[in-house]
Amino acid sequence: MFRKVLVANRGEIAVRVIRCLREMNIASVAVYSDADRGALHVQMADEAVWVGPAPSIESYLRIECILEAARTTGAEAIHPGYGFLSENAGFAKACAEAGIKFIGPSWEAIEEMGSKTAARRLAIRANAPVVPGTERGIADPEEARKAGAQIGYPVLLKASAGGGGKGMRRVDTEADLAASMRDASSEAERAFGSGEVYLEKLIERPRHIEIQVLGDEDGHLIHLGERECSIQRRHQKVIEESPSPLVLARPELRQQIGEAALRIAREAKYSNAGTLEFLADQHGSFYFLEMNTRLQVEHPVTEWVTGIDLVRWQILIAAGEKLTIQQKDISWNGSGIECRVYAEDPENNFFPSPGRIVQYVEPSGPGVRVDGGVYPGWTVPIDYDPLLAKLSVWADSRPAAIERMRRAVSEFRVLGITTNLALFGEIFADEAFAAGNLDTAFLDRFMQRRFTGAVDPQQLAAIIVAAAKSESQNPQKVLENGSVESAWRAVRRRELMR
Amino acid sequence: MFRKVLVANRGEIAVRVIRCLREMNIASVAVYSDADRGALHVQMADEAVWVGPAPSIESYLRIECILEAARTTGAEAIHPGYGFLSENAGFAKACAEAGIKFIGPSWEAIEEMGSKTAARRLAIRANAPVVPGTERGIADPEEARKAGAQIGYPVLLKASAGGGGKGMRRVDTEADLAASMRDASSEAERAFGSGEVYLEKLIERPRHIEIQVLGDEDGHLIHLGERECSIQRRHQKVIEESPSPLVLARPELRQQIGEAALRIAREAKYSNAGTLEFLADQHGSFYFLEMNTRLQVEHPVTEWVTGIDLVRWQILIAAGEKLTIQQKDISWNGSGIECRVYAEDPENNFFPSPGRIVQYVEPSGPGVRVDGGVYPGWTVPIDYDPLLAKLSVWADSRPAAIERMRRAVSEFRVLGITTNLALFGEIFADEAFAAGNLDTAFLDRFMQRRFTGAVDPQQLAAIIVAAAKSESQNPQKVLENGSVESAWRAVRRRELMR
Amino acid sequence: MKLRVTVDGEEYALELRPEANGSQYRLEGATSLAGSTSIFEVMPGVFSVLLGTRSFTVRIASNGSELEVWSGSRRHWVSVADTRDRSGAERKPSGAGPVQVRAQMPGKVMRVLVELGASVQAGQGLVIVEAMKMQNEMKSPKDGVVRRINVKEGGTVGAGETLIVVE
Amino acid sequence: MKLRVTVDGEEYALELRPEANGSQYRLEGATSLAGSTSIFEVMPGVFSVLLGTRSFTVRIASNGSELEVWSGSRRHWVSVADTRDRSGAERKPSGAGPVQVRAQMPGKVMRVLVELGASVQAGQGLVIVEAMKMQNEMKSPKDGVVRRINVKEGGTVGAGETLIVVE
Repeated sequence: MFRKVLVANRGEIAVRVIRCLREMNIASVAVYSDADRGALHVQMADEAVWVGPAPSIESYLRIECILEAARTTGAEAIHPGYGFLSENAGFAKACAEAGIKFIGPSWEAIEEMGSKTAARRLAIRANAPVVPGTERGIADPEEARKAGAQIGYPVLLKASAGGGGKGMRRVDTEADLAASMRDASSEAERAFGSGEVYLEKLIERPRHIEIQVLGDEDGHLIHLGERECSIQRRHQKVIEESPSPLVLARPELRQQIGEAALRIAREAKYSNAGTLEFLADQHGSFYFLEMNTRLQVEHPVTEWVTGIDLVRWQILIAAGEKLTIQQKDISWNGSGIECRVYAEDPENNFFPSPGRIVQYVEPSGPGVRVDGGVYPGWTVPIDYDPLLAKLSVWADSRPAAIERMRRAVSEFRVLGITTNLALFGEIFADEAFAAGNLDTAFLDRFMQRRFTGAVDPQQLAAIIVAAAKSESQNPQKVLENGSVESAWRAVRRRELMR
Repeated sequence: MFRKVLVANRGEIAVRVIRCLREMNIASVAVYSDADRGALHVQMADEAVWVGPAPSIESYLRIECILEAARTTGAEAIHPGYGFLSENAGFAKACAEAGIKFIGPSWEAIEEMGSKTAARRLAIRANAPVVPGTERGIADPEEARKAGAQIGYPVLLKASAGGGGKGMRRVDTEADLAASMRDASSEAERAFGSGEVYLEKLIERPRHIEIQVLGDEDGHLIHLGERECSIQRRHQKVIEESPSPLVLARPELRQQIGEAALRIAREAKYSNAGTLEFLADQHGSFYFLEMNTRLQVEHPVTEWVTGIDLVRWQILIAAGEKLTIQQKDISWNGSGIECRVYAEDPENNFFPSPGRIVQYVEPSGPGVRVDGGVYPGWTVPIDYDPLLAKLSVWADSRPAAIERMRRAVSEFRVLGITTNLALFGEIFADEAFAAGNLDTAFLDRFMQRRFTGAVDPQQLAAIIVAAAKSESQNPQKVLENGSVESAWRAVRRRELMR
Repeated sequence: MKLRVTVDGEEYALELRPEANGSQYRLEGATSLAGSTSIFEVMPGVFSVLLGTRSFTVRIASNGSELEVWSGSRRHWVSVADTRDRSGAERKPSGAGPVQVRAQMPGKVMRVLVELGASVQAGQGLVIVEAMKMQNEMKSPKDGVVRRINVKEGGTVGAGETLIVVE
Repeated sequence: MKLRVTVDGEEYALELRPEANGSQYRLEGATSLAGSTSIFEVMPGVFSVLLGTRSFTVRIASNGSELEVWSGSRRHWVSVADTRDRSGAERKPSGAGPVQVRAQMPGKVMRVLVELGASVQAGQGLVIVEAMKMQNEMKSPKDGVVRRINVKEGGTVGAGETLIVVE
């Protein structure tokens, strides 16, 4: 087993991996940028190495600095977390060349699955369903018309080079095809420098369902069931759960999607932890989308329902141990749900809200887990992802898990910066969410329809008397420029001016 | 189902019950004394009623005040937690008479099991093993000699009226019996006003093993396996776990003790949650000791390994629901361990350390649960039990759970008051604890033998530079009386004197 | 103690009278209520409020001239004024005079879209601020002239900091 | 910065020299070490210390005249003095003069066992303090006479408060 492992990441995922290393009695090495000297992962690791200025391109993404940190401290392996260098085949290769074990799949698997088109071809070879569409870019409207007729409308035009919705157009009838193709292509040209587009079947009200796989380096691969991640904003997941409500309604789906995922992973000669993302329609048809060749943010919900520690297995497998769990040993128990607590303001288009955390109290109690990366007094830097913590719960049924989540969200106290916790309070009280009728546009619709009714008069009175008490302690003063500040702040200002 | 429930307790157990009520969408009513206006349970409940001054005899123990609080707020049931009124048959009876449901067994069962001698007779009727001994007080040395010969040495003399070790004597040979009986009797006379003593077989290196039972009001009773609670100080549990290491070594014991426990509970017509305490010797012989007719402090370890929410079932059963779980549905998965985080100083004979909590950060992450009753800024009152929080973990094996506990303990940050967390850090790193060779004197021996080796020179250097930094921010001044205080404190003092 | 408290634009008159174990309160406005209350600051900015027996937790952060108040899962904007001093209430921001355009969140100034002295229209973009890979365009609140630019491209700004003054 | 630091009775000489990204430190005493260090107060009383690459968390509470310092699972008693000022070091508590008997923990005074002016012996019980149902007998640190009694039965005391002075 490794004696020392470097964690090439920051925030909650670095803390998650360091916690696991501590439980395995493996020394941990953190890396940090100028913005992160006081970060939680630096405090929790056994060692910490500075790797550069705040911008990640100058620190967490600098392959040579990370490898140098590993060499300096004598780390034998590197856990990349997610994001940053985790899906960078060049980094995985550089680790191998430096004689440092990369905790993840082979760099060849990362490279192959990193190309959407290569991954799609591989899935077709593995006899897994993919979204029907043209395998490659289409040259002219005539070719598009033929393909559209074959796939069936509605279809989606997508940029070959792209992502994030740029160069994407929904086309409902053949009549609209040529004009939409012109628009999509020129948008793609501007955004990515290439106007190439392709056609894909449009899945109506799609659900995002993914399969966790785990395999050792001798080719023994198992799947740990699905997670549904249909609650998204800006194409980013905010709530994930296992089992998927779709699987609860159609239990045979788990095995069907799981086996398709395993076929793909085997074809890719995949080892370590990985996730195969699928789109499913409301009738249970599913299509392979892409593979994430790393630990997933939402891995805790799978850990809750299977009882398996994914990070521990990642490390064991990278150290050459055999995966001793067989597929038949896996059972799924109860329901796990996670929500991502972001420093952002849902009332202001989810705009990030970094800054100093004045008060911070995590919920706990039965069935509650928090994977956090912050602490009271910490200033969330403006340079990185706004994820503060992942709150996850388990209960013996989905309705009980939702109630538990509502309870836990109400206990989570973050002061000083704005978070999306209040929005979670609303979602977990929502009937449509409880009914499990999810799709990837759920949250957009929710933001439109949510109704914040009248405030309970007593709650209003509580707000008023508390505000009065607060202001009587710190009475405000009107300043010369017409703005207002509290008296104590004015006093402090005067003291500073002496 | 109840619409509103009053929680007749404080601290972590009140918080635990309020969390459960919130998850069940039942309104919660807290009660509080003068010392607890700012307590966490008051903040978390939907309503809160003042019940008297700080001393519990004038507040939490006043039956009429508690019932009045329930009537005022319209609570339909009362959850007593543990301690305080939880095993007071008179209170349970008063609730029944007031038409308020007491969440627990019948007052008759509380009364019968509340008497150690009656409980022992009941256990004998139920054909459960009890510690061999005289059924009642012994009148003279001759009777004692006969009994001693029958039971076999070593024996234990115990006060009939007593507890807490007062009036207790170990007797190794018949020759010592008469003198020891005189001593024990006069000590009992002084302590309890009655000199009556009885004889019991002395179990060498006894282990404390208890069985959780759960039954509905129609007589359907199941057991949820054992907890081992052998790690004690001053006859109070500090670490509990399930499975017991003894059961891990002898798996047949769980069913044997579990069935003995069920026979006793059935004989007592017991309903709701209860715990039957046994002593076991190192060979697996076990003897019924007493029954706790309430929720146990250490219930989380059973919840971890069985996945069953005991508090939820307590409430469902009290509301008249049937226990839908059968004995065969219960399975035990992995290992759960709990430690009780007390405000006390292990270096000073475990003397309590109440006071203001300046910093408080609970551990979390995979497999970690904290049932806490405090928050940063809270002043732990001098009037009640020093239990701050219960830290519990789960992992798939006992060794992994111990490692996880070590990790979680190292993350738990309490500043401002002294706690026993550091001691837990040592115990969970101890080889004898890991080997599972436990008995109720384990901790006393541990306190004798623990060796705090030399400090790592780098850690020492870290301490020194941090202290230097801290003091350079707040330089100390030598006062006229020869003592030293930091400059900022001196400044504040001068300001107060103006 | 008599105060005027404005919550999300609604004004209330509050009277608080201390008593042995808390206070009596009387609230008049869109909602009128009275009763006993106990207010306890459990940590800086966090208040445990009992109204009769009902228990509420209210979190208060000062945010510029108003209080940002959270209770339950809702945010409210609250201001408090002594009834003897009505000066604060009259100083509502109006269309006339200089208006400060402030950063809503901390971030890095990516682009300044206007120059000093330029005429701008309401809704016109003035500055682009980036935080955590997201960009936010700060817009002019009214038609006017750029009187002051406090930031430069590449610099960082704090929440509430004045970026530009439009008059 | 040059300081004398005493840890659990052992004295060390510490030199700290600020540098661009932290400090250089030199430690002499029972243990001698030198290298680079970075000290960051992550929250009041909690310090993240890097020594070279090694990361330590040190928690510091002031407790009377000494610092109570926690690192790992161990508690240490630390005092810091400027090397230019040796006065503090000479003032070790000695057998002569008045000695203050302080409460180790907050609690309630259950019994005062001595009277003003009484002669007491070292180890004799002076006051019984109770907290959380446990009683603690505060003993006289030396032979002497009770010069002052600051408490009365039924009253409460805070940690570190002087209960009695024996001279």
